[in-house]
Order: sequence, then C-alpha cells, then structure tokens
Amino acid sequence: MRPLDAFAVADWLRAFAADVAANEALLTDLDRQIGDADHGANMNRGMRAVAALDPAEFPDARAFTKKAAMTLVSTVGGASGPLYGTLLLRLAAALPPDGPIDRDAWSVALRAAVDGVRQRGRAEPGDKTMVDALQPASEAFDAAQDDPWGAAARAADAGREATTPLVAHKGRASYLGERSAGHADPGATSAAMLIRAAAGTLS
Amino acid sequence: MRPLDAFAVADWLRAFAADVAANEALLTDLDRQIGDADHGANMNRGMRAVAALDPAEFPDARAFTKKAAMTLVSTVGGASGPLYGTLLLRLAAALPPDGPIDRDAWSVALRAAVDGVRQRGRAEPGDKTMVDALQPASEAFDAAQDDPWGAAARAADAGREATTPLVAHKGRASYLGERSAGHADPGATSAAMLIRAAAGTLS
Amino acid sequence: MKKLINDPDRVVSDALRGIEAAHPGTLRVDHGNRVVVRADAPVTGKVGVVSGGGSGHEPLHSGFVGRGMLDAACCGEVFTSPTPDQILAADHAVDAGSGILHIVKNYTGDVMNFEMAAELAGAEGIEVASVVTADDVAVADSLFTAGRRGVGVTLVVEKIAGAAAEQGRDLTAVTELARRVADGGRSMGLALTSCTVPAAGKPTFDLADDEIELGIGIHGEPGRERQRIAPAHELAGRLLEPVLADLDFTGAPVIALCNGMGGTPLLELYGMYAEMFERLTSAGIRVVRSLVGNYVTSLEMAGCSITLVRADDEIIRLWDAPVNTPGLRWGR
Amino acid sequence: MKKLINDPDRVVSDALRGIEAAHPGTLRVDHGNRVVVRADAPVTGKVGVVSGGGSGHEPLHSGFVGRGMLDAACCGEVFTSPTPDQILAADHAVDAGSGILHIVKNYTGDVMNFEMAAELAGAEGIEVASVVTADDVAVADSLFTAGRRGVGVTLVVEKIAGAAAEQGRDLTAVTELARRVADGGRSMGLALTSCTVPAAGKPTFDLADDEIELGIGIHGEPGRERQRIAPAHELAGRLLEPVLADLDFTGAPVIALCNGMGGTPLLELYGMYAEMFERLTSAGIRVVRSLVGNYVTSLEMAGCSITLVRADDEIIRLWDAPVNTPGLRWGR
Ligand SMILES: Nc1ncnc2c1ncn2[C@@H]1O[C@H](COP(=O)(O)OP(=O)(O)O)[C@@H](O)[C@H]1O
Ligand SMILES: Nc1ncnc2c1ncn2[C@@H]1O[C@H](COP(=O)(O)OP(=O)(O)O)[C@@H](O)[C@H]1O
Ligand SMILES: [Mg+2]
Ligand SMILES: [Mg+2]
Ligand SMILES: [Mg+2]
Ligand SMILES: [Mg+2]
Repeated sequence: MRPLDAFAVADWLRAFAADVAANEALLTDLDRQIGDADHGANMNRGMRAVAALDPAEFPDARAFTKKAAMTLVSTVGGASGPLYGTLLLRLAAALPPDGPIDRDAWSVALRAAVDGVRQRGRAEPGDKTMVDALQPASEAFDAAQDDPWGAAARAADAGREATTPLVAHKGRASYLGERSAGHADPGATSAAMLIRAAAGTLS
Repeated sequence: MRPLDAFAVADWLRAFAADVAANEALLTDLDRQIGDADHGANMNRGMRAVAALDPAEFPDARAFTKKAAMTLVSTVGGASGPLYGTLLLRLAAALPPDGPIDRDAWSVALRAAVDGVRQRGRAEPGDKTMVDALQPASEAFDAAQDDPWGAAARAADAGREATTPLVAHKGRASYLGERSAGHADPGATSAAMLIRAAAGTLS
Repeated sequence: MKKLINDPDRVVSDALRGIEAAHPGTLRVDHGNRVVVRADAPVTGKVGVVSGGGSGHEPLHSGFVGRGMLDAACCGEVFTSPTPDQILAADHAVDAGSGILHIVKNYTGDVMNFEMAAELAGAEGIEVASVVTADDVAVADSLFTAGRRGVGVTLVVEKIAGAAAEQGRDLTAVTELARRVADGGRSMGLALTSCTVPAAGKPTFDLADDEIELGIGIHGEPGRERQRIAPAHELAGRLLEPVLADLDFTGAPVIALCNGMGGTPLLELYGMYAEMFERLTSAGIRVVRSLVGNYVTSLEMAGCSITLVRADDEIIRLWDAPVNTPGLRWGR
Repeated sequence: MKKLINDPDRVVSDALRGIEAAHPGTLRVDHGNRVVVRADAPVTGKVGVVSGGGSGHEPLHSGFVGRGMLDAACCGEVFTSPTPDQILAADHAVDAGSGILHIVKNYTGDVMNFEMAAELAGAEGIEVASVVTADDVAVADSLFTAGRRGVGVTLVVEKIAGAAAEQGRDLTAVTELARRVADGGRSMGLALTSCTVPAAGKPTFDLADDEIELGIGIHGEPGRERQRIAPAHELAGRLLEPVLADLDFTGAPVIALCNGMGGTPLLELYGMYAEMFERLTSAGIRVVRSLVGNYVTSLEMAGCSITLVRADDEIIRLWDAPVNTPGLRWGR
C-alpha cells in the first residue's frame, strides 16, 4: 500500500476528477433517463474544485480529505453533494496519521465512509443508489486475498451493473416507480469510478 | 342584369361565402406571409354568419344588405370586419328599390361601396390592400362595353395579382416594410372573390 | 399543434369562464359580448377606462380589469380585434355619465373597430375619447403608413389612466395623461420561436434552431430582421439601441418593462433585465420603476421585449397608486 | 438550445443581478452565496422563514422573498438543490434570535442539504425547525422510498408561514401552521413539452407531437404515464382524479392553484381552470381562493399542474394577509 499523506489522497481524487470530467456527458445522460439530467454537471463542478486544491497546503491526509469533503458539500448541491461530502468526511475522521498504512486501516476507513453515506441517505443496498456500488466495494475490500483495492473496484463495477434491472426506492429515480428499471444508476456509476481511481492510486 | 331583391344579394353573398370557405386555408396562408395568419378564419366566420341569413325575412335588398353588413361588423373583427362591413353598408345605402336594375345603378352603388372602404381604411390604390382589387373593379365596371360584372371580376383579379410586388403601406403588412413585397395581399384576394361572385350571380 | 384547449373555436370563451371563476370579487364577465367588466362598474362619478384587442396577449387586457386600472376589456378572437358591438357593450357596462376613454393599440383593425364603436356610443350621447398607443420602434413611423404598432406601453397607459380615473379626474385630464404616457413610451421586441394560433394549427413563422427574429410584433407578425442567436448582453443592446435612438430618456424618471412573450421563463427575463439595467445606468438613464415578467404576450412565443417610458413625478405617483387586478396588484 | 442567456454557467448569477435591480425596496442579494434576502432582514422579534432549492422554478422561491412571505431564498444551480453553506448564510442573514423555519421540498438533495445546514446552524445556537412539502400524488407514497415530491403546495406553505411569522407568532406556532398546510395539500401535473437545462443543452425528454406526459415533476423528471393529447376538460379530469382520490377536500374551504409550468400561456391556463373549477364545484368542493398563472415552473416547459389545499378559517385569514414580493403581492 502506498503510504498515506495528502498527496496520495490528492492523486486519488484527481484521478477520480479526470474520470468524471471525461464521462460528464455519460453521467448526465444516465441521469436524464431516470433523474433530472444533472449528475455529470454536479460531479464535474465539485471534482474540478477538489482537483484544484493543493495538497502541499495541508498538514496531513486527514486535513486534506476533510477540505475535499467540505468543498464537495459547498459546490455540488443536489443529492450527490451531501452524500459524497459525507463519504469523505467520515473517511477523513477514520484515517490514521500520515505514514505507512495497512489494509486494515483502509478497511476501517472505507467502511466508515460507506456507513456514512447509508446513514445520510437512509438507503439500503438494492435501493438503486450509489450504495449499490459502495457497499460491495467495502465488502470485497475486506474479503480480498490480495489487491484489496482491485477487488473493491471490480465489486463496485459489478454492483453498478447490477443496478440496471432494479426499481429505485431512493432519490429522484424512485419517482419513476417501475419505469426506473432498465437503466444503470448514475450515482452508482460515479461511485464505481471513485473506487477504480483508488485502485489506480492507493494500492 | 338580374332584377334586384334580397334573394339576388343573398345568392351573391352565399357564392362569396362558399368561395371563402373553400379557400380559407389559402387566405390564412397569404396572411401568414405578411400578416398574422387569420384572414381566412376571419372571413369564413363572418361569411358563414351572413350565409345563414334568410332573405325571405327581409323586406328588400337594401334591408338584407344592411343586415349582412352589420353581421360582418359584429362577427369578423380585425381590419376586414369594419372594411367589408362598410363596403356593404354603403352599397345598401346606394341601392335603388327592388325591381329591375340597370348597370348605372350598380355602377353608383359599387362606387359608393369602394369609396366607403377607402375612407374607412384611409388607403390609396397601391397601398397593397383590398382597395387594389376593388378600385380597378369599380373602374372596369364603368368602362366595360358589355358584361360589366365580368369585366369587374377580371380587373379585380388583375388588381389582386398586381399587389404581389408592392410594398405595403397600410394594414399589418406595412410593419414588414420591404419584406412585404413578393406576396399577394390577402384582403385583395378575398375582395377579388367577392367581385367574381357578383359576376356569377348578378349579371 | 399541442395545446391545453378544448377546441380552437372555444379558446377565448373557455378562458373567460376561467377568469370569471378565478377572480369573483374583482371582475365579472359578459359572456355574450366577451367583455370583462370590473365587479363594481359603473362607478359613480368616475371616467370609464375601456380597452381590448385580440386575445392571446394575456394578462393584457382582461388581466388588467379591476380597481385602479381598466373598467372593462373587450376580448376579440385570438389576435383579432374585437367588434364594435363588443366595445359598445363594454361602454354601456361602465358608463357612469362621466365619459369613457378608449385605449387602443395601433392596429388597423383595432383602430377601425374602436372608431366605429365610438361613433355608435357618441350617437347615444356617451362622450368617448380615444388614445392610440404606437410605441414599437421596430416599425418605421410615417404619415403614409399605418404607423407603429402599439405594444408594451399600453400596459403603462392603462395603469396611469386607470389610477387617474380612480382619483376622480375628468375625461379631459385622464385623456391628456394617457396621451402623455403613450407619447413617452418606446418598445422593441425579439422572438426565439413562433407562436401557433389555435385556429391556424401551425406556427405562424419558422425560425432555424440558431436564429432569432428582431423587431417582432405581438401577433406573430414577422419582424424586420433575422440574426443568429447571441449572448443576452448583446441582444439587450440590439433591443435598446433603436429605443434610445428614437427618444431621449435622460433627465426624467423612467419606467422600464422587461416583458416576456409568453414562453420565456422568468430566469431568462431577469438575466435580460440585468443586462438592460446596466446599459441604461451607464447611459445615464434613471430607471425608477420596473416590471419583469410576462405581461404583453404572444401566446407561447419565446422571446422578450423592452419598453421604456419617460415619466414625471405625477406619472410615478399614479404608477404607485393602488391597483387590484388579476395581473397587476399592489396597495389596498 | 436557444435561450436568452449569456452562458449556461452564469444563468443563475445573471438572473440574481436582474432580480436585485428590479426589486430594490423589497429584497437584496448576497451574490457570493446566491441568497436573496428580504430588504429589511433580520426583522426584530420575528421568526425567519427560509426556503430555497434548485433554480428554474421562478418565481418560486426567490420571487416570494419580501414582507409577509420569505425572509430569504437560497438559489441552487438550475434544478440542483443549494448547498449547506448557502443555506447557513441565509440563516445568518435573517436570524433575529426568534428561530428559523426551513421550508424544504421533498427531494433527496434538498432534504439532505437543508438537514446539514440545520445541524450547522443548531451547533451555533440558532434554533431551526423544518417542514418538508410532499404533495405530488403522481408519486407513490411509501415509507421505503423517498416519498412524494414537493411541488405547488410549497407556495401556499411559504405564504401562510410568512404571514404567521409577520404577525409575530413564535417558531412552534409558525411550524405547526406550515405543517398543517403541507399536510392538507395535494398536486398533480402534466407536460406537453420538455424543458432544456442550460448546462445539458438538450431537452431532458422527448415527447411526440401528439403526446403528453402525466405526473410530471418540476425538474423534467419523467412522469408516470404517457397518453395522447386530449381536450382540456378530459385532461382536467386526469389531473383532478388522483388528487381527489388521495384526500377528502369536501367540508373545508379550499385554496386552488392552477399552475403553468413556464411555457403555457395564461389563455390556456384560464381555460384549464374553468374545467377544474366546474369539476370541483360539482364534486361539492368549495374553492374560496385561487391562483392561476406560472408560479412553480420548470423553465420553459409547456404544461400545467393543479394544487388543492384543504384550508380553514385561520389559514384563509393568513392567505389574505398582506404580502409584498415580486411574485405575489397584495394588501399594504
Ligand atoms: N437517498 C440516497 N442514498 C444514496 N444515494 C442516493 C440517494 N438519493 C440519491 N442518491 C444518489 O444520487 C444520485 C443522483 O445524484 P445527482 O443527480 O447529482 O443529484 P439529484 O438527484 O439531486 O439531481 C443517484 O443516482 C443516486 O445514486
Ligand atoms: N387601411 C386599410 N385599408 C384597406 N384595406 C386594409 C387596410 N388595412 C388592412 N386592410 C386589408 O385587410 C386585410 C387583412 O385582414 P385581416 O387579416 O382579416 O385583419 P387583420 O389585419 O386585423 O388581421 C389586408 O390584407 C388588407 O387587404
Ligand atoms: Mg440529478
Ligand atoms: Mg390578419
Ligand atoms: Mg388579425
Ligand atoms: Mg438535480
């Protein structure tokens, strides 16, 4: 595992930001199908602001992550702003001091982050939300023999895929009732990108 | 010349009403080009009401024509309502008593009618209005060797044709300035139908 | 054509049923004549203020009937001026013996129908004065043409004349004020899309996806010029330049109207108003009162118009006077 | 996409410049936080009433800021709820020490952002209560879902809570009233056309030339069902049936809102209201107050919604109380 510091977290979130920017139209199109056509714009606005943060200005990974969380909360709005903001806030609070970090520490932090999202959104797995990518990711991370981030990324992606046939129970897509089935969830799609970015930068 | 009575005038106006009904879309389309796309609807609404009048209920041609005029005034609105209304009102006032009628009597009545339109609308020939069909019709009626109504109808039609290149100075088409050139005037088109109907029913 | 209507021929009468149901204390409706009348008309000792025109411009005119503004509005077919007998019925409904002012937008049909009605009313001994609004600078003004169209200033004339009549001023005074406002008003509009007249069933004109029409009227009459869509700040300039070139608006308090044509959301209208306000301020023009919204519309047309009115202290006081109508309401 | 804007990213901030220029005596704007604040806030001894949401629904909410209604409105990006720091800035701007009511439409994003703001305000010692509106019967209500969307009733809640706060009632009383209104309101909408979110650049959904979408939300969220366009009297039934099936509106005075989605002209809205009013009357429902117009909109979407609110004498008195905002104004 890459040792923990503000630069590691910044690399992670910048990789995520780049993926979101490249896929803004895709995320918005998914949201057009079952939501209000703004998830790409929302996430891109927020992650552009996060990517502009300079990790050199922060004492440690925890402070940097907290700032990234607050940046999302104050720039994104909508459902994804508080949810991704809470994810990073809880992650920050659970992070150990800078330095070498083992998989157990990441496991604890990741679980705390995902629990935070579930509490904030009151969503259960199967509700067709970002939780359907995040929860399997956290579980796969814990169960992996080796390469836990890689396992988490694959699980997040599978979780995202699995949202397609679901009927949404939370978020804007829930207004569609049965008509929400047949489209992947936009938030699960961006969440899978977040975990994939972690695999590419934190392993 | 067909002797004058309420039935003769009713036949004339019903023939005109039928022509307007058959050409409602054409009149509206002409008005779409240089006006507000309602001349067909306006004239059809009014002439339907006129065609529904029963000539048997009127003492003479003059009373029937006056009623037709008031019917147009109170059902058409727009520019054409007062103009066609005034045309028939002045015609009625200038009509001789029922019975045989000669071309001189018609000539006087037609001239009075056309003068009424010019006064009400303050339009001169060449302003690209119904006057450009009516004025030549009246003049051709007076100048004709025989078949004065036929000559009037041909002149009205030529007058209508001649409105195409004109720049409008009166009515809604005048707002277009130079852009009003290139389209025939809708009111001149319906006025030519009125004179043609007279040729078919009053000769 | 997709519209929330029963039948193109019933659009106006259906809407009149609705306006009657929605504003019982403010107005009543003469359905036979399609005239909307202030609930307590005729008001003793008061000049009657009557306007009207084709329908499809709501809230103009029916939405401006009520205390402090119009005593009656005559509703023609969509975009077709009302007939003389409608107007005469309105005159009868509001006549309190103090005379009647007709406020007429300068369209050939409106002018002629109101003229005929005024002749008929005059023959009955009712004193009628008329003020014609002709504020649209998109149209060249000339003695040899029908002159300019009446658009946005009509609202301001109706408000000021209505307030003056409410205060008991006589017909001469109300007419003089109305004319002063009409003379001091200039407007210019643009369209992003056409409207569709219900009876016609298809759009009055076509515009490409990146095209706008400058100098549009309120009946879907074509404008004078087409250009590509441009940023709001540029379009604000295109609307204001001909207005400011036509009349000097410095040195007097100005009433400004940033008016939507019916299909443009408030979000955009406020953005346009921001651009206009800044241009006016830097041109030294002092906007002291304003309205931003859909007031003088053209069915569902997308677009907007600007109206500026050169006012004075008296006009501003009358603007601020109470008004209670469906479309404009303030004070008690 | 053809719109009267400068740049999709500037739409909201441009509109805020315009609303500030147009209503100087009524409100002020905190441009950094995109918060519209009543001109004289904070008002001593008065509960602060704060709402907000995504932009694109104007006049909701910014157009309802002023005496007798909202103390502040937080403006998110188009169709995107505002952030907690915007809401906290609004709370700070209106806090007079008497507590603050948040009026929140029931969307996951709005609920969570207002919740976070309330936690932050609470941590600073500001007392915050919240009322969530959830009146859209097009959405199935269930404990296991996000529940119903908040739409038209929000306007009525803002008016009643604003009037109660203006009269000096305390936070508990204002909150109880707001909740009572929210509980008694039901809505249903339909769309003839989609809207286009400026940042997205294309219509959110497609409808055929003869198709309408029933049960539409105010963010271009797809509805529940499509059908062919039908006459207004039939569509009025389609909107009213589910509303009336959901709550008993007999035996109480009812406030009715016939609301345009932004692109539907008043002429059509009044026609729809006529149909609704007749159905309600024959169902024995007593509509005592009404609004017909574009109040809770979805950019330039064509369509309409109906909102009915079961009221009582106290609510009617508060509805009639003076209000002075850009979008709703009456009394002194
Ligand atoms: N209650 C919830 N819990 C978890 N995730 C949610 C919840 N509600 C919505 N989401 C996620 O947020 C995504 C939508 O985000 P976004 O479009 O940015 O916000 P909004 O729905 O406010 O427009 C959904 O696809 C879903 O994954
Ligand atoms: N001042 C006028 N004098 C004579 N005819 C006129 C005048 N103004 C308009 N017209 C005629 O009226 C026709 C338009 O009628 P119509 O479309 O029914 O009324 P509107 O212009 O009010 O919509 C024009 O084509 C023209 O022939
Ligand atoms: Mg969304
Ligand atoms: Mg016409
Ligand atoms: Mg017309
Ligand atoms: Mg959103």
